[in-house]
Amino acid sequence: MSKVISSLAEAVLKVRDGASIVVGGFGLCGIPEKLIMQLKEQGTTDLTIYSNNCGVDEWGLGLLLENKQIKKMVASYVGENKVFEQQFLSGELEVELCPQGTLAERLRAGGAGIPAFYTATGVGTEVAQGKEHKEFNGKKYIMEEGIVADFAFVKAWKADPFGNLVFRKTARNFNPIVATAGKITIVEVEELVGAGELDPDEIHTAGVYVQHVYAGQNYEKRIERLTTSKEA
Amino acid sequence: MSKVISSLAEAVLKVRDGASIVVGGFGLCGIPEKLIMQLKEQGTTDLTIYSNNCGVDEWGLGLLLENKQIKKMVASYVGENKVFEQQFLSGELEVELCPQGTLAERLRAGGAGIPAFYTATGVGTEVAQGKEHKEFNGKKYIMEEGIVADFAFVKAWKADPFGNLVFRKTARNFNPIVATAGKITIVEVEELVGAGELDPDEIHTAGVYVQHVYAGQNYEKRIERLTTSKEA
Amino acid sequence: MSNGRERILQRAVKEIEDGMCVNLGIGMPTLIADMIPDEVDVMLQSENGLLGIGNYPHADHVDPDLINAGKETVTTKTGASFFDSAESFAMIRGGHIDLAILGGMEVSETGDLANWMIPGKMVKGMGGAMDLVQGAKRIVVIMDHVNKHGESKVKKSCTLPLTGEAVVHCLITEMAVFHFTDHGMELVELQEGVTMEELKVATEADFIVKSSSLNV
Amino acid sequence: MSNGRERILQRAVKEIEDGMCVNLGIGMPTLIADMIPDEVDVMLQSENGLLGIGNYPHADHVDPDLINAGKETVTTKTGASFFDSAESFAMIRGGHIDLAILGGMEVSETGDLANWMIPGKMVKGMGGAMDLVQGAKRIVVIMDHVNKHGESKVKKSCTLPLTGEAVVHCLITEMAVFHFTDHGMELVELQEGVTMEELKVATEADFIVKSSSLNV
Repeated sequence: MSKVISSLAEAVLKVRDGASIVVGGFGLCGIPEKLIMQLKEQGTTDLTIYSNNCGVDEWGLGLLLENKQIKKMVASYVGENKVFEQQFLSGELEVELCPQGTLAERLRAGGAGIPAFYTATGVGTEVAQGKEHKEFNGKKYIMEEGIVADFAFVKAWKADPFGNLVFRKTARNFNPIVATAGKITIVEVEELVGAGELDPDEIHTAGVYVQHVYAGQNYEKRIERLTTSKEA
Repeated sequence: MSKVISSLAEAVLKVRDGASIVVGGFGLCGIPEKLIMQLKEQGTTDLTIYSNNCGVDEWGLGLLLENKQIKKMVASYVGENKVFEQQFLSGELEVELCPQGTLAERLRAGGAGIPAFYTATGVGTEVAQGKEHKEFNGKKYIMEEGIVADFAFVKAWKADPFGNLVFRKTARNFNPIVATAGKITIVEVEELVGAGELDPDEIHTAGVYVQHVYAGQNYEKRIERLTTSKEA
Repeated sequence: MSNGRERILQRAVKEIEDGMCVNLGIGMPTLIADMIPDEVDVMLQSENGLLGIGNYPHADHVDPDLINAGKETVTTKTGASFFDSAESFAMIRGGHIDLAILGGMEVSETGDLANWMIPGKMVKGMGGAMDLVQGAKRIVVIMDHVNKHGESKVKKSCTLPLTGEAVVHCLITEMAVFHFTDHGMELVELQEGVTMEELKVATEADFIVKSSSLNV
Repeated sequence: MSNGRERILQRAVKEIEDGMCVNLGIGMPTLIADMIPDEVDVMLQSENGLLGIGNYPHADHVDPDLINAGKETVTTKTGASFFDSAESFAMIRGGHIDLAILGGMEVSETGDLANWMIPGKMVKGMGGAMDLVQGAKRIVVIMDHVNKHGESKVKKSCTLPLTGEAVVHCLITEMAVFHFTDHGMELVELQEGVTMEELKVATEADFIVKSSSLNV
């Protein structure tokens, strides 16, 4: 019952033109860098991507932008990318901006079988336009819908052969909820451990959500804003 | 900034007649036994309790039933308790049965600022009566509302002085979501550890949800259905 | 165990395939766990927050913090994980559990299930049953074909309060196995020694017989 | 740092009380972290999944897996915890964060905030700002009182697209501090050396002055 695959090529081959993909990561932290590169190599186009950000020029999801593989991007913040700006202004790229908490909750809802929920986030703003409004206890809320995509691309720190996952520090971010929101969830990890090596109490994502696990090597983990202090 | 209290009396004293309390535990597993006993001793009445079960005769929430402290019970399964049956049939006790997953999600929603969500659970059953129905992708759903209570009673395994919590095995159950759904959350634990002793990646509940932490002693942890096997 | 019950369980265990995540309901379905062949590798889910239920513990290894949804003490198998109740039902309601096998009081020919409440009797509650029938990918119900008065529990429409509407995919009784399709309720197997005549007498519901699929 | 900016930050840090959980927005608010006195013990939240942000790391201890919401490398302080983004915003949207200090482009006299988008310029996105203004218990906005053309950013009503409607509790500029109450926008402090006349000229919004609460 092992979910381990020795190459990403076969798993990513299932992603066809026009597919939707939810992608983990925040900025460049905890992004599935090998999966993105494999998808770039494969050249699949007309993709709809749900991810908090869209990488930077020449790294992360920016690679797919540059390669003109993305048709529509749903994200909360996309300010780090010149290619993005060009494609957006030229109308090549469709963009849906979604508040970060709403995006996170929509992914969690999709994975949990909840078609829609109410939130105060966005009330009275452009985000609320065309959305159903409802009052609870005298306060206004809008309805937001769950997200389920064809595929989920996830980066974890460790996995076992059952697909149980452990994340590391803030590289966790969107990854655990993204893992629940894909019909097929492909996970890349830094370390593959043996069956029984993860304490059942410390597992962040249960293997039930995961279809394929791949052990990547030589992670680049680029840093967007290196900020240091002279004090220790 | 330590949240540790040396006795439960003062914290539980804030619970007044008519208060609502969300209580962790599944059956008798992972119930806040010290908090329940303190509340029994205090004798507070007219309580509305949200908990998956209502204990058994003479243990857990059954103690509060016996003492006639509970006015209304919201639970998914209450089949283990004769006192419950008597009070329910006599009309002394108001009961709202809620599917287990809906109860869990309502608690999570309440803690997460979500006033309501849609679920397929209960559609076409008594549970759906009087609830708003809505279709998504051709499937029927009903609207369920989030729960926020005056107090949350939680049992964890370990806590640090910041109120960060770690749970053990299936004693986790409703406890982490209950912790988010109380305006004042009081936690009892088996082991209090020093600041910095919990790995930030292994914490199940962040201290932000917790107001008071108490280290209990001599946990009884009664077993409802002792089931053993001769094979090892 | 009665002969009929044994027959139901033996048939039900065949629904479990290698690699599945399965939720077994409280009561009779829980007994299936011990019957799963060693070569069929499955993860059993317990809605109180465990994926990967193991055997019952040896008396020396009982842990009050480790129970199943029936509140019985259990163990974990290799690869198990614990999670909270919201996550457990996210898993169930989000369609991530391949199969749930549940007990039934009545099943209707349209796949309605009643299994939680008998009017006039003390209500115990639906627990996680209403969530499971809506969430798991496949719902198999196992129950006796008739009640103790000899009345059919396989009904035209349920008389007891429902657990879910049109949710059953497969019904297994000591007499037969039915699938619920867009065309209606379909007989797919007669249990050994049961005749079509006997089945028709014992079944209130209308059902289709596709002889091609039936090993009579 | 300009004198005005310094004044804003010095005043903003006073909003932070011992024991609070606080979210500091990207940009100017992030600078407040370093100004919190040692005796004020707070937990800083970062919406990418960290409660308990520490100092910036020494160059030898940079960890690409440990960043704040501004994507800067950081460290953790004792008592920190990590969680996923849904949990992070459950914390924010569920009202569990005591205080959020955010930058602003415009604030209206009814407490509307615009801080994410300038029409005609490239849209970058709202990130977590719309969630924070609706979720945190108290919203403090810090911004320059006027823009580079000398026009008031404290408006009768916002001209830029809103981040939230009637969400601001407190506005701190280099000229003054305002609270937003049921009675309207109330001046509670003039910054040192600013006269009421100067403030009125620089402020498009109507505001109330309760002399009793004002240290002029």
